[in-house]
Amino acid sequence: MTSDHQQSMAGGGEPPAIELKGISKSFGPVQANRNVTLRVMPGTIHGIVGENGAGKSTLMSILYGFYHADAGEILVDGTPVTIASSRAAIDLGIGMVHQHFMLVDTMSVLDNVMLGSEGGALLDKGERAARAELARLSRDYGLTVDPDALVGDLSVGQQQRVEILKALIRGCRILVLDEPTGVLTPQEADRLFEILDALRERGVTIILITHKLREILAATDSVSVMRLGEMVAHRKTPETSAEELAELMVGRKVLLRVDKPEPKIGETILQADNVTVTDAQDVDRVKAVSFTVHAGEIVGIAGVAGNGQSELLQALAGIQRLSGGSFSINGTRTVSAATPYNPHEARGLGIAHVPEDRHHMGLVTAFPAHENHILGHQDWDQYNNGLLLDREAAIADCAAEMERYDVRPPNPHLPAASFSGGNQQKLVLARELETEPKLLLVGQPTRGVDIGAIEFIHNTLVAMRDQGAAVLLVSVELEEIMSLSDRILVMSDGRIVGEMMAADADPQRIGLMMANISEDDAPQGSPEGDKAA
Amino acid sequence: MSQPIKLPKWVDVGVIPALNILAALAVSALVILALGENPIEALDVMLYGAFGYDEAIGYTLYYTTNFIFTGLAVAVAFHAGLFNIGGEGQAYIGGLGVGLVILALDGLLPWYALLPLAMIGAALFGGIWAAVPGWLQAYRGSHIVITTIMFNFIASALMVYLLVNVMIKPGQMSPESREFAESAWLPMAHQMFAVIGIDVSRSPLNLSFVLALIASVLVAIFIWRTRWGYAIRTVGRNETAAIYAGIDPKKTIFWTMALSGMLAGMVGINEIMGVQHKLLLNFTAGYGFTGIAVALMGRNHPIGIVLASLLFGTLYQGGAELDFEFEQITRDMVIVIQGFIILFSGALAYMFNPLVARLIGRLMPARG
Amino acid sequence: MADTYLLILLTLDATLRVATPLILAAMAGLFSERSGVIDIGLEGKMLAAAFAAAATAAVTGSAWAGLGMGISVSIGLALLHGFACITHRGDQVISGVAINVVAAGLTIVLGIAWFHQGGRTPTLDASARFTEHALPFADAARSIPVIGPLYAEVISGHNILVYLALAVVPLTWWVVYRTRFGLRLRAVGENPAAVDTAGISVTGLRYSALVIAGTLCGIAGTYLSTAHSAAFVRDMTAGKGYMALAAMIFGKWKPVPTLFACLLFGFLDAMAVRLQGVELPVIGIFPVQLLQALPYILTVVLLAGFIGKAIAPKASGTPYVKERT
Amino acid sequence: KPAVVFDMGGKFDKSFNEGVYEGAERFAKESGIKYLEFEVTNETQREQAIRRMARKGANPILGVGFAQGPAIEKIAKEYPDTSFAIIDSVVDVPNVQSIVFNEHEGSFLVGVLAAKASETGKLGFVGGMDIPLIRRFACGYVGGAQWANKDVEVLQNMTGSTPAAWNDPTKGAELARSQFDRGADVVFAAAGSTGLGVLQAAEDAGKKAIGVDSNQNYLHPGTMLTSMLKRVDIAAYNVFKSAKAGELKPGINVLGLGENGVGWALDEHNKDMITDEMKAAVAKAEAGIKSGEIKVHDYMADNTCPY
Ligand SMILES: Nc1ncnc2c1ncn2[C@@H]1O[C@H](COP(=O)(O)OP(=O)(O)OP(=O)(O)O)[C@@H](O)[C@H]1O
Ligand SMILES: Nc1ncnc2c1ncn2[C@@H]1O[C@H](COP(=O)(O)OP(=O)(O)OP(=O)(O)O)[C@@H](O)[C@H]1O
Ligand SMILES: [Mg+2]
Ligand SMILES: [Mg+2]
Repeated sequence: MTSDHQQSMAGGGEPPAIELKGISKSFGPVQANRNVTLRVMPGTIHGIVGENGAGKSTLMSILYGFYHADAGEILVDGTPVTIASSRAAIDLGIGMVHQHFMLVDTMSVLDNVMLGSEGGALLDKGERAARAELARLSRDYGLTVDPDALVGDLSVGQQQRVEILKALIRGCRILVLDEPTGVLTPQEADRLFEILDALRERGVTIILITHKLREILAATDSVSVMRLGEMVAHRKTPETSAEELAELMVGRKVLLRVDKPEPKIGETILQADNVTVTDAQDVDRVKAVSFTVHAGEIVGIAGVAGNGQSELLQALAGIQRLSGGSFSINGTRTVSAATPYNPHEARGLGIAHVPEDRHHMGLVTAFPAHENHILGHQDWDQYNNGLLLDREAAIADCAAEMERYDVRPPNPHLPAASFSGGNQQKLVLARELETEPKLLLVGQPTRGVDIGAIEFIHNTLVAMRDQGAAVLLVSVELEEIMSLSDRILVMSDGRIVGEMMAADADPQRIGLMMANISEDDAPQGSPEGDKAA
Repeated sequence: MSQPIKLPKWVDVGVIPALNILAALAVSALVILALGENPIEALDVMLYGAFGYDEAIGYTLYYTTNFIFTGLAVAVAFHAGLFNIGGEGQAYIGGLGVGLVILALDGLLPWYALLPLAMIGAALFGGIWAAVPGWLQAYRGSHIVITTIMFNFIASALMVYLLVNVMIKPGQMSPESREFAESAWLPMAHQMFAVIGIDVSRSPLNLSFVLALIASVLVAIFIWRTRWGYAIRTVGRNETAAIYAGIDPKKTIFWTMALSGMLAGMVGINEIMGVQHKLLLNFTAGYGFTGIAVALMGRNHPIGIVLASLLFGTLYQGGAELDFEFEQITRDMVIVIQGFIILFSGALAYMFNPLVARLIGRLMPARG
Repeated sequence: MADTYLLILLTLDATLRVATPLILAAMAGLFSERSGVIDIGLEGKMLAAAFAAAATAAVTGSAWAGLGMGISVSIGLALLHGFACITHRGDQVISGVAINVVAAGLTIVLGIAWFHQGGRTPTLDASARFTEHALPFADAARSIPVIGPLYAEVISGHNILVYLALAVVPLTWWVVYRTRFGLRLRAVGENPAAVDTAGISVTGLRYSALVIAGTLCGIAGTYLSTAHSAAFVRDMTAGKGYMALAAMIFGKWKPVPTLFACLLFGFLDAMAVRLQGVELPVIGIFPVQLLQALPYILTVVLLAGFIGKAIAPKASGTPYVKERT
Repeated sequence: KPAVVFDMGGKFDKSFNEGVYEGAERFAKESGIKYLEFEVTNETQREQAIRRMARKGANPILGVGFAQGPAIEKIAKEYPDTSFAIIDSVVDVPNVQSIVFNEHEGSFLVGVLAAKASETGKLGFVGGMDIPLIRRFACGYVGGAQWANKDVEVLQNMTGSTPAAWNDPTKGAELARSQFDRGADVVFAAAGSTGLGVLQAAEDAGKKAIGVDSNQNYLHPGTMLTSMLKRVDIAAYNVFKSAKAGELKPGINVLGLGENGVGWALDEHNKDMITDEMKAAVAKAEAGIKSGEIKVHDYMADNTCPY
């Protein structure tokens, strides 16, 4: 990718394209932004990095008029403005590509692009203009999409292009992209950066949000770092390094190696042969994956989010069905498309599962902690008295585990919703580890969790391993994978593209593997949808 | 139905519902005022009509019985995140089940032997009438609100067909079945009291009231104290978590709806076996719809539902009294009040939350 | 042969009359649901409008005043629905049920209190009603074979609201697919956040859609009491709102298919009325209840995905929440 | 204190219930005795309303309409010391007087008039709920029409098979229109409130209509050919009056042409539409029925109609 950064940061007269002063914003008890200040110079690509939950999206949503700041000031081209709504932001020439796309799947690309800038009460004229404009943008920036395709039929990369087109067609001069590469294949990401370069050439100011340092270093002119709702540093990209940014992001030296003894590898617990998983849209998400996990070892799966790790984990847990291949547990139970199992049976075989998304899967946030404590174990004898549930047993168990895992506050009657993210994660861990599983499936164990809790969780996982459990760990945090795993598998586009012992692993090599070349830039046909009758 | 503002529990289950009902009653009072009558007087008449004499109490509790069953039916479905608007049709078809059992066996068996069979009939018929929409929701993704509405109409057409063409007592004009043998009637309250030497006036109140109370207790235990209730609540709150926990949401939806329909079908025990003693048209008289209001008001908890049913029993029976006593007010005023209760306790349930939160904030500034 | 043709035409003629309120209400539902607001309350709005229109026409002697009042009352209820489920994010289904129940009760209570006729309003004179108009040359055209009778019997001779209903369908199509408002409407029912980030008010759009729905329901109700008949009677809608809802689903939330669903349901209804108690050759007395239940059965079958798939606008039923405060 | 329980449709239905109301009012005016009343608005209310009247000590209690038969029967047994009367139904309980009318005879007469008034030779009949009672109206009507003119054809429709059929003017109007479209030019509505829609449709279409139960001629002067009178007003009046005198007899009280219980209405609203020829014909039929010369078939005797 191009990296000829012309230092266009004008020194004297030119005011910043965007200046934010003292922005604060709370959501109820959560302070998402605290006294944030930011200056973005015109015609540059400005990166913002920060961990999950640092407040990046919130800040940009305020700039875009989607949320309203509790305090602070916004200046565009040096003039103070109030951005009361997205409309106001659009009128000021600000465009945004949201982390979660804001597209209407059932409408055509053209309709989506026109939404909000229809050019009159009737569509005919606007449609013609928009078509012409799309053709022009496609020529100028290589942003090609079929205007008549249904958005729902497009690949993610193409959908993102539609989002960019939406912003451009509204004449934006300042383009905000919120984690644009999280869902992209490496090729798609490279294409994106080419497009951003082209935009910058034509004077568009770009704010690029990400937590991937590689992208920041490769694509931006300057960078700001957020942590826990605050802006902690501003750097010119050439003057900083990945190490410095990483430290600023997390507020400590990264890559803390977990102290762990040599693994005592036992027998094979999980043996996967050509496991294939197909989603509801008939797309293969996991493609003929084979590997083993033994007792007493932690096997980490590294990869960019969306490359099939989640589906693999869910298939192993019995939540998704296989469409091909098989895996066997303990060498006794073989699971395949013909002989499926469900989470209930999986638990019976000694499998525990810490799901990636605790809010949507691991917890029923409206239930009190003790009811969450029996989630998945609701049929167990120890929690049932004949026909009735034994509530007292559940409460006592839950209270004891809360003590052990240092869940705060240690009150089994509080609804799960009122615990903080880290404590919620501990509730899930406590429940799953308490069963002393033979095989532990763990997804994103420390997502959104504070540092104290991270260390605790890491140590707990290692302790499980040392007690002889087989642990399969999925995480998008490379550091986490590297510090915890005994053996590392790298997944890309649904396949395992590399395997190595942790001792032999270095981040560069894994990074390359994660960005593994895969054939296509997904040029999916756009089947003629039955549009407006 | 997310709850936007967090309030202390006593406010949430005590103050807010009370405010909602007060608002509904206040608006109803305005309507009565607009009709040129005195709402206070109307309330007085209504209370007298509902509780002033023993027959009135009997009627009030008789209505209450129906509402408990339909309210429980709606609530059980709510716990699984399902909105069952079909209580009316399920009660109707449940009554058909009761009627068929008794018409087949009434000369042969006494009521106490018939009762369990009639309950099975009610549960089977009502249950199936709800389970089909449940199945369609679970396995075919058909919106349960729409399908249950459709099933109400289908039930109504079916019952008309059966009563007019098949079950009508020959030589009779009203589309009604023959009357059941007296030995098949559920004991009436006044008969039961007479046995223990207490003389009360005749009213439609019968043994089913006791059954309704038992059903409330059983539902409470089932929902909060059994693994199946746990499964239902998990599916209702978070279907993904249910799958994760090894609970099959589809099966759960199917069986929850079946259970919901069974409860609604029990209206047939009260109405057909207890009161009408024959099958007739429209004996459900809107009880199924009222069940929605009852469940909303009772916050889907059996205790709340029994209380809300009592309130609606009072409204229904007291409403009849209104009709007798006032020139301008008819019984349909009860429907109006019911509508306002659904509006304020259901659709506008959280309208007062910000207000109350602010008030509490002012009164107890120390709150975290 | 000619007789049979005439009989078919006459049934079609009746179909049109019976289907008119269905068409109007179904288009109302279409606007509402396309904006992401489920509208169980079609029935209640229509009923209230029917009462308001008949009462007003009876008092003022003007059909147009009745129409105005019918529409106003219906819009009022639509705004109440909006207040509950847009402004206060209440449950849309519950709000709709509440509106139906309130309308069912209030029309009777007020009707009895004001007119003392058991909930009926006074019979309207011809001048206070929408009466039927023969289109030009209707009689002359009758002699032309085939299309002549079609024109004279089916097309000509309806009141203005029937023609209005027929005009509403292409108008709806045009608004939904060819105007800016329609584009936004379709978008807000699928993904309100997309509309919001495009700088358009979700609340404003949804309220507008509800007002349109209210207007159409108002016309539908007015038609029932001041055009199709000459007075309001209790529970006059008798489930037509729900049937319109079914027709809209049957038409997959699209104007033209919905029109045909309304005509089909209207036709079944017209047939059921005519067959009631009539002895037919071979079959004997036809079970008209089957015809009456058929629209609902067909809708269920459709919803079950056995004949095509009915997919509702994705955002319908869920209030739009921006901040998780 | 006498009491009356009106049925669905209400006391101002301009027809059946309103007739009873008029009779009761006449009694109240003449005797100065106020009476209790209740209008049933749903099927389950009948029993409660009647029982409530009985409990309040009302005597006699008059139930209006066949649908109240079962309820009257039940409560009459519960209150054996109270006198009851029921119109249009036979209840075999010692303290109940059952009042039934020979509707077929009255219908025969209006059938004669209709046949004479028709220019197309086609008549219409719109019934309410499809029950033998209404079929009896229809059968008598057809009999009269064919007596007057052999070639006359009668189109018949019923509105529905449930009590809702009494209260659906829109459907009534639709049915009348379909009959007009098929060539009928006189329609007889025996359908409670539903009939109001039939009469309205006749006016809208410029055809002729025949009302039922009460004298409905005034509703649409110029359209209303006549009304088939069923003197429920007299029946109600008599029930109250004889009860006051303590001579309300149980058993079946049949009111036919001979007892002036049924008839046809002639007043200032329709006198211009009734020609002398029509008058003569109907007078002849009336005499024939009274003398037994003309046997009007009663549908309810064997549930068939021979015409
Ligand atoms: N709409 C909202 N309501 C309540 N809390 C919110 C909302 N949006 C964000 N938050 C909270 O604000 C904090 C900052 O969130 P934000 O989305 O800005 O983080 P981020 O830096 O974009 O993280 P990520 O990298 O995961 O996207 C988090 O604690 C989050 O839970
Ligand atoms: N829905 C809620 N209702 C009540 N309190 C809440 C809710 N969500 C969060 N809180 C409270 O707000 C505080 C902050 O929550 P949040 O999830 O942002 O914590 P956090 O800073 O991310 O902590 P952690 O690092 O453990 O994830 C916690 O103390 C929690 O108890
Ligand atoms: Mg973000
Ligand atoms: Mg957190």
